[in-house]
Amino acid sequence: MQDADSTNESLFEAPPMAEQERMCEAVLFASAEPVSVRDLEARMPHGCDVAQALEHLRKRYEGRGVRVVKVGEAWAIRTAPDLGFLMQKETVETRKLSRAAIETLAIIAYHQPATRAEIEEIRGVSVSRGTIDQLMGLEWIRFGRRKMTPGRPVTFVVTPDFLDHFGLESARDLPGLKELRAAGLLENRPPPGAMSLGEDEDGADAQPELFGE
Amino acid sequence: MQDADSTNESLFEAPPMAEQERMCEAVLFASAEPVSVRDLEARMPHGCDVAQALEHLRKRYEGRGVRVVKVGEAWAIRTAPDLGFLMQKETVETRKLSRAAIETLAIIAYHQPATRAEIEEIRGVSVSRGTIDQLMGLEWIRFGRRKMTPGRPVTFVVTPDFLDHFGLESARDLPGLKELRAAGLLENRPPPGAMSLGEDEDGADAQPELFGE
Amino acid sequence: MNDNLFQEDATSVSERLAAEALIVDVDGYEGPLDVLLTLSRTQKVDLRKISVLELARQYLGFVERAKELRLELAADYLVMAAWLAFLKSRLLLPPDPTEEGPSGEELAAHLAFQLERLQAMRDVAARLMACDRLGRDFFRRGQGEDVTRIRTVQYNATLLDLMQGYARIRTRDDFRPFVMDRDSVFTMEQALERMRGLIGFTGDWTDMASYLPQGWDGDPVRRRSATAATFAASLELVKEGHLEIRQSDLYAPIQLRKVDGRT
Repeated sequence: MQDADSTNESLFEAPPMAEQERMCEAVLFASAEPVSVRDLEARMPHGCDVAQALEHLRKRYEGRGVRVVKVGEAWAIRTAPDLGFLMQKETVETRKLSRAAIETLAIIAYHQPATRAEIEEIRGVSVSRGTIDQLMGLEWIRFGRRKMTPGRPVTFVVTPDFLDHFGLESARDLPGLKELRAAGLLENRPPPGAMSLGEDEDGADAQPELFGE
Repeated sequence: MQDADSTNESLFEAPPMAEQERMCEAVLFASAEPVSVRDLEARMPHGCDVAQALEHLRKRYEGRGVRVVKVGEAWAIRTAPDLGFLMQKETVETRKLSRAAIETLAIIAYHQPATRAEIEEIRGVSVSRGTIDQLMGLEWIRFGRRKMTPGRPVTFVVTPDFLDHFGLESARDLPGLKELRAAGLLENRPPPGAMSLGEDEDGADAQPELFGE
Repeated sequence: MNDNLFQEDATSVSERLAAEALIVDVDGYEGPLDVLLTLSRTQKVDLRKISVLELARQYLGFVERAKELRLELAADYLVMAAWLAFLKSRLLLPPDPTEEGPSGEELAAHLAFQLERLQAMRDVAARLMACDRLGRDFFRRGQGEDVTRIRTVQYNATLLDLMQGYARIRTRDDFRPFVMDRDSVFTMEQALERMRGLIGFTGDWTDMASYLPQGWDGDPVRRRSATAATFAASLELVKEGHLEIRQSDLYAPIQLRKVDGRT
C-alpha cells in the first residue's frame, strides 16, 4: 500500500497519503471514543496531513456499514444508523430522562451558553434539583464561561459527548436550529418595559453568543 | 448500496450481497467479542450467505489499516500488524482519585494560589506529601508564586491540563456554593444563612444578613 | 390573597369544563406557563394568532375552579393569575394616556412570544430525542484493541466529584450543634431570590402579603419571619430601583408595584 510517487522515502518525510489514511483508519477503529485531530497528529509520524487523510477516509466509507464521522473537533467511526436493528445485543438501555431534563437539555443546546435564569425564564418554572445534576452526570452539559452581566452567573453549554450521543458534527447541526433562529425564537427578548425578571438583566445586550466556544 | 441484481426484493428474500457485507461489517465493528458465523446468521435477515459476505469483506479490507481476521471459529476486525506502533497509547487504566486528593485539588482550584497551610486549615487535616506529589504528577497543579507573607511559603495553582480535564474555561467558572446549591448539585442542605464562604465566592451579590447569625 | 382579583365574570360552560379537565392533573403541570400553553391549544389557532384576552379568561377560570375545589395552587400560579387579571383590564379598558409602562398589547405580545418559544423548545426537544442516538441507532467500537504493551494508569475524577468534595468541606462547619432550629426562619436572601422571580409579573399595586411563599402563611412564627423577610427584600428591591412600595394608612396592607424600566 505504498503510493507510487513516494520512491524517495526518507526518515524525515511524511508517509504517502494512502499510508496516512491507513494510519488514521487504524487509530479510529481502535478507539471507542472520538479522537481529536491533535491527538492523531501527535501519534502519527511528523509531517502528516491528518485533516486531508481524514477527508479521504470519510469518503471511502460512504455508504458502508460503518461511517467516519466528525464529532466537534474529533473523529470517530460509528455504525451506519440504518443498521441499528442488528445490534440488539449492543444496545444500551439509557435511563429515561424526565420531561424537565429533556427540555432543560434542549434549552441549553439551542441557547448556549445558557444561565439558569434563562432556562427558568423559558420554561416558566425553577430548575429542579437533580435535573442539572443528571445532565452533568451524563456528561452532556458542562459549565461554560460566566456571563458578563450583573452577578456574573455561571452558564451551561453542551459537551462533545452530547454531540457524539446525538450524532451531531457540531451544535450548529441541531435539528431545527435555523428555523428557530429565523423565527426569532432564540433571541433573548426581555419583557416589555420591565427590567425583566430578576437576574436576566442581561437583556438585550447579551445576544446569546451561540457556539462561541 | 443496493446490488443491481436485486430488483425483485421481497420480504422473504435475502438482501443483496453488498448489503449483507455492510451488515457483517457493522456487527463485527460493534461487537465486543469476535462473532461466529452462526451468530451472524442468527442476527442477519433470513437467507443471507454470511460466509460469502465475510469473504467479500475480508478482501475489501486487504491492505487497509484494519483487517478482517478469523479468530478460532469467529470473526473480528483487528488493527493491521504493521500499525501496532500507533496503538501503544491505547491501554489506559483509569482509577478514581482518592477523597483526600479530590478535596485538596478542589481547595486549590477554588482558592488558588493556595499554600499548604491554607489547604490544611480548610480541610482540617494535614496534607500528605503523597497527595501533592500525585496531583503534581498528574499535572493538574503546579507551583504558583510565593506568598508575600512571613516565611514566603510556596503556593499551588491549577494548570491548563486541569482545566482541560474538567472541561472548564477558567477556574473562575467554577460555581460557588450558592450556585451549586441552586443547581441542585449539593447533597446536603445546610441551614440557610450558614452559607457564607470565604473569599471571592458570592462576591458582589452577597446580601447583608438581616437575621443575625 | 387578594380575593377581588379572582372575581371573574361568569365563564362559559366550555371554559369551565376545560378548566376542570386541567384541574384533575394540576400536579402534572410544570408551572403556569405550561398551563397557559395547554389552554392555548383549545383555541386551535397558530400561537402567533392567539387571543391573549381569551387565554387570560381561561386561566382565571382555571384558578377560580381550583379555588372552588379548595385545591392548593402554588403561589406562582396565583401570581400569574393576578398578572393576567391586570393584563386583561389593560386590554379591555381604553388606554389611559397618563398611565406609564408598556401597553396591554405589548404585554400580551410578550406573553404570546413566551408561549411560542416554550412550544418551539418542546418541539425541538422532541426532534432532538428522535435523532439517531449512540447506543440505540448507531454504535461505537465494541472491542478496544488488545495490543497491551504499555499500561498507563490514569487517575480520573469528574467535575462533580470536585465540586461535591469542595462543598463537603465547606459545609461541614454548618452542622455544628449550636445551630438553632431554623425551620421557621425565612431569610431575606430567600425572599429576595423569590421576589426577583415574581416582580416581573406585578403590573399594578399588589398586596405584599400575596408574595409570601406557600406554607408560610399559617403558623404565626413562620408568617412573621416570612413577612419580615419579604418586607426587607422589597425594600432592597426599592433601593435597587425595581419596585415601588406604598402603604395608604397605619396597618393598611403594604402594596408593591414594579418600576417601569423606562423611567
